[in-house]
Amino acid sequence: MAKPFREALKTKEFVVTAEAGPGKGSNVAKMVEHIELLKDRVDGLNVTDNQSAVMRYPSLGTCLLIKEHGGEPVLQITCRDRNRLAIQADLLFAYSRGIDNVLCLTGDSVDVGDHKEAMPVFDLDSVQLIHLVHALNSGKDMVGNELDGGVDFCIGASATPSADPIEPQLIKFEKKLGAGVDFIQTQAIYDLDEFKRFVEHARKTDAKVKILAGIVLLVGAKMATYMNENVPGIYVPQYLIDELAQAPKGKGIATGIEIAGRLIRQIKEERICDGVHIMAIGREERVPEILEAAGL
Amino acid sequence: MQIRIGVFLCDCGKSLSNIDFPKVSERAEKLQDVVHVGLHSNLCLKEGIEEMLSTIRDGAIDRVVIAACSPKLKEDAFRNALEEAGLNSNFLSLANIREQCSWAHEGDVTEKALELTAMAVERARFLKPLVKKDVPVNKEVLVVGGGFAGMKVALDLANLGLRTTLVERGLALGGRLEGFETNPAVPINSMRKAIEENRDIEVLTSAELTRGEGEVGDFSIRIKKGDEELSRSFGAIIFATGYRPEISPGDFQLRPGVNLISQEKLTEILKAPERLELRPKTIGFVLDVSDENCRLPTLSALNDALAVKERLGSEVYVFCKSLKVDSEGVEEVYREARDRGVVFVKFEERPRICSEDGRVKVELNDILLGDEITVFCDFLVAEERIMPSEGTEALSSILKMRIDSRGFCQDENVHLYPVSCERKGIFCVGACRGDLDIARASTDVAAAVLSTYELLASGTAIVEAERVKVDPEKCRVCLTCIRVCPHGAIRLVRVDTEREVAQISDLACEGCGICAAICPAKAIDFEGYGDEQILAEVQAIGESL
Amino acid sequence: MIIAERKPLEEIRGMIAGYKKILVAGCGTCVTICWAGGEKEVGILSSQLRLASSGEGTELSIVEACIERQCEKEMVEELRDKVQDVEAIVSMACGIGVQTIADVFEEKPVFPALNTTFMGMPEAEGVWTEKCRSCGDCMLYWTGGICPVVRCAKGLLNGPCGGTRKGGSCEIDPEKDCAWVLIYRRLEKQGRLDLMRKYYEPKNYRAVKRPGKIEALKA
Amino acid sequence: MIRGNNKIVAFCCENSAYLAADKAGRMRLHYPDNVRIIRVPCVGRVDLIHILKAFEKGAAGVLLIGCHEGACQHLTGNTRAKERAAYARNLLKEVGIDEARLRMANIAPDMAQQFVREIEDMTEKTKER
Repeated sequence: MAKPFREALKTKEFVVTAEAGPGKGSNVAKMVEHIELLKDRVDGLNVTDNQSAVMRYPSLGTCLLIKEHGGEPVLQITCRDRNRLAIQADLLFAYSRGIDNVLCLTGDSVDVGDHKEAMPVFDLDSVQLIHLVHALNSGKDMVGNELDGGVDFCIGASATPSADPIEPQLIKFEKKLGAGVDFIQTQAIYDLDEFKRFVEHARKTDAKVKILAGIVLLVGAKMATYMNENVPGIYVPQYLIDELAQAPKGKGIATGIEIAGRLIRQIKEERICDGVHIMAIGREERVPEILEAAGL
Repeated sequence: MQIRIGVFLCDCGKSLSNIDFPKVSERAEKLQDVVHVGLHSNLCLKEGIEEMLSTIRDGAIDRVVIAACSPKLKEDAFRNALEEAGLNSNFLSLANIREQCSWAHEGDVTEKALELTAMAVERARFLKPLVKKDVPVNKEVLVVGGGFAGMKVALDLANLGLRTTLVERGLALGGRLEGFETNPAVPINSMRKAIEENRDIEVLTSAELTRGEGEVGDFSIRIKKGDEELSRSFGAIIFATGYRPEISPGDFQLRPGVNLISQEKLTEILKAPERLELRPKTIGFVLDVSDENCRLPTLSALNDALAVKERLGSEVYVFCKSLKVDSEGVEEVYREARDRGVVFVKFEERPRICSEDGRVKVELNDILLGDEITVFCDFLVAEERIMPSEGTEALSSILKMRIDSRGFCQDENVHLYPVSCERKGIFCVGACRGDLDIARASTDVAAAVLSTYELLASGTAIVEAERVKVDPEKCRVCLTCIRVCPHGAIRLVRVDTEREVAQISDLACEGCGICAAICPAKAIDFEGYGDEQILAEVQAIGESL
Repeated sequence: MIIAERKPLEEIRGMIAGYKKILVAGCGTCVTICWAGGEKEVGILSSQLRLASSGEGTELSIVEACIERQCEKEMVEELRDKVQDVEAIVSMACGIGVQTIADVFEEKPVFPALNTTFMGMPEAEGVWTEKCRSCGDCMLYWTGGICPVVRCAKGLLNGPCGGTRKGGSCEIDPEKDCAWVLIYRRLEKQGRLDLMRKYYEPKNYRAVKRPGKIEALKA
Repeated sequence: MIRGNNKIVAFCCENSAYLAADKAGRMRLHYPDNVRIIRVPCVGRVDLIHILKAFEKGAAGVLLIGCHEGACQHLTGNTRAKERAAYARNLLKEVGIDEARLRMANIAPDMAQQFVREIEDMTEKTKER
């Protein structure tokens, strides 16, 4: 049985979480396989919420699965698909079933997903969502009505250290810190110097917040170039692309695992931040190799 | 009132034998509102016109359809004739049955001639009178830029009795030619003196345009001079804002430095050669690297080469590709330079230039020798690229005129050559419209002065009032026409205390009809090419007669 | 101003199928200005309808008209004579005009020829962009005069999402600016960035009771 | 039912195409006589409704002929006409008329042969209608 995530944040020197992306459909066999593989090797399994605005098995349902299999779930919740009523109701349900870590996100636009004609809700934004969870934590709903049975969530938020321009992002980030969060999980980072500057900035606003660096597994030079061109807020430096390009055919992913391991090791050795969050998008089965490469 | 249309057919001296004129005549009589059909042989001749006029008068005809040769030939003459007959000159509709019918097809074209005539008749039914009108124009002229061209414009206009205001943003008049080696020398000093003495020229230095409204004959301009902002009105504006030279180090492998110098720097050296530590033994000029048609750089390089020979006694090489000497007097300068021993080396491929032992090494394939040669120069004078003056873009947007793809005034459009721009009453002279030398700038000045004089000298201009007209009732003030008018001829005008509507300046309008085609409220009518007139022609097509 | 766009001809023809005599009515205000339903567009649609039905050999006669504003009952009355002679009305107005005509001429079927898209302004000749979503709770005073509700694709109130693209364009369309980057730049220029640092509560979506109704105080 | 009349309506800019047509006549470059030229001051004057009405009237084809790009006396007239023709082709497609029956061409005043070719091309294209 995994140690509670919030416990790990407080006590462990280096926290590791991994992302679990639910699939499309009611067959959860593969998901369960991943949960079993990872639940004892990481401090939390972080479940995406209709990631990239593509309709999938729900985050909440997956978190329950993780619970059932003895893992420690982190519930991602976005503002895209639910209004303030639904979000509060979902949070009450989650807590009642032992899910008490929540990562508050804005959510990708429906325009990038597979239901482009859907109504984008965005009744709240991520900062308001953090305030909402605090309200629930205090025993009241967001309009001030008493709750019969309160909640106590460990609250997380996201950040984009490589955004360009960075200034508007930092202002929003400071608002998240101001609202009060226990941990920060960043977008994928590759340039550690830039990341260090970001951490320094964050510490100025909130010295205690735990920062988990986002590590996305690169599977080849093509993916890296694609992300640079198409995924906002991600920047893979050219030397990493070159390194991936030089890998023998079919070995790109091995190089990617090596790069991820190296990054994690450096973050840990230099104590740049408090841990990492590994996103092996669609290749969750390779996470143990990354951990090995990182010496964890 | 009943319209009375007279149709005049002309068989061009009985030469249009593939048209059965009696048949055309017979069937044209049946067309709506036609009261007379006449067959003539030489309508364009004096007798023909007189015959037509008496028919018009006798038959109380009030719309005239002439089926004859191309309107491009005799339209004006026919319109004048109509006026003579006391008819409005717009009551004319022409059918081109010669160039575009009889001559254009093989075999009998009676049916087509008939249809063309019917189209013209149908169109005639919708013609409305156009009134010619005098509109006052402001006789004062604004000249922007106090360099050679601007000063010359001001002086020439003043000599013709037109008052000018000469605005220069620098501290004094003179511009770039000051200190420039020219042959023959330009008398900048005496021009400046003449301007100072001329009471018809107002000089505003350290001044810039800040706003521009209105159209030809009535431009309202704000000029900022120091802390003051002056409001003035002008009938025409002449741009003479000159150019700015630029060396592009990218054109060479070297950065500009001691050895690669600008023409400006050379001028400085030539002014005080005694300051040089060492007399340069060899000086090279490189031309035609960025632009083969560079005229100003060529002219100044030739003049400079001569000056170097004279004052420094150095060996001089000119590396060039085509050497443009087509401007007035340049050929002579070139010959003189050759006579004095300047060596011209022609290349096809751009020379390779590098620094070696403190000198500039120029390696190139001499196309006359057909061989590689290497020349070491103490100085290499870099070709300058002629660029629009700083602020040209801002200035042109103030006056709502376009600039070309390189940023010079005046669009690259053949109809505007040499000095017009798309806005009537604004002219561009000299280097503000490209790489122009002094001789060409002088030609520009003459052209602009003449056009300005024609436009403003009488103080009035004759226009056809409201040929293109916005119906104030129908105008929805969407500003579309204002945005699309290529001539900047439309503006918002207050029609009563509450409403503003678009209004077309009769004087600035060039009659293209783009506004009429695009108006979403169909509020713009274009007499002669109005919707109902064009559609009348379309309607008549294919009607069996 | 209300911006609209004409529906595809096929859809309009589907609505009027079976009617032999119709009125195509334009509106002389917003939709004229946005090139969607003015006198010119009435002419184009009518001509297209005639061409299409003659191509099929069906009978269709069209009466064309354009009035000042279709959203005013009194002005719509001007169409009464023409309406009497037709079986159906195609309105080239915004949704408001279509409904006004439908209310005034209850006995006749009224079909919309336009899709009413948004409230906006002309960006350039023939280009309109959305600027206001009539939320009833204007917040432009603290966003530097740039509306995040409509110009941010997600309508976020507390700053940009993580989807801002390199250089400051929007996640969903690299051609569009991120509203929050624009707001940041403007407030920075004005030295008022503190406004952006403030926390803004969730929006009151009941600022206007829907359907909206306003009764102005009588003077 | 609109009856076809097999005519080609050519809206000709009086600064170029109209002059080219005159020149073709002077050169006796014989071309099909089904063309009806409508003189316009600039091809940018031609409105969508003019094009549509020509088809309503039963025209086999419509030509817009203006000056070469970059040589329009009114700067944007010919490029606007080009865009308009493209738009009009969509309108025609919507009503089931072959888009090829509308064409925009650019010619210079002395290009009589080119003018004739445009007419012949369009006549050919619309023949088997």
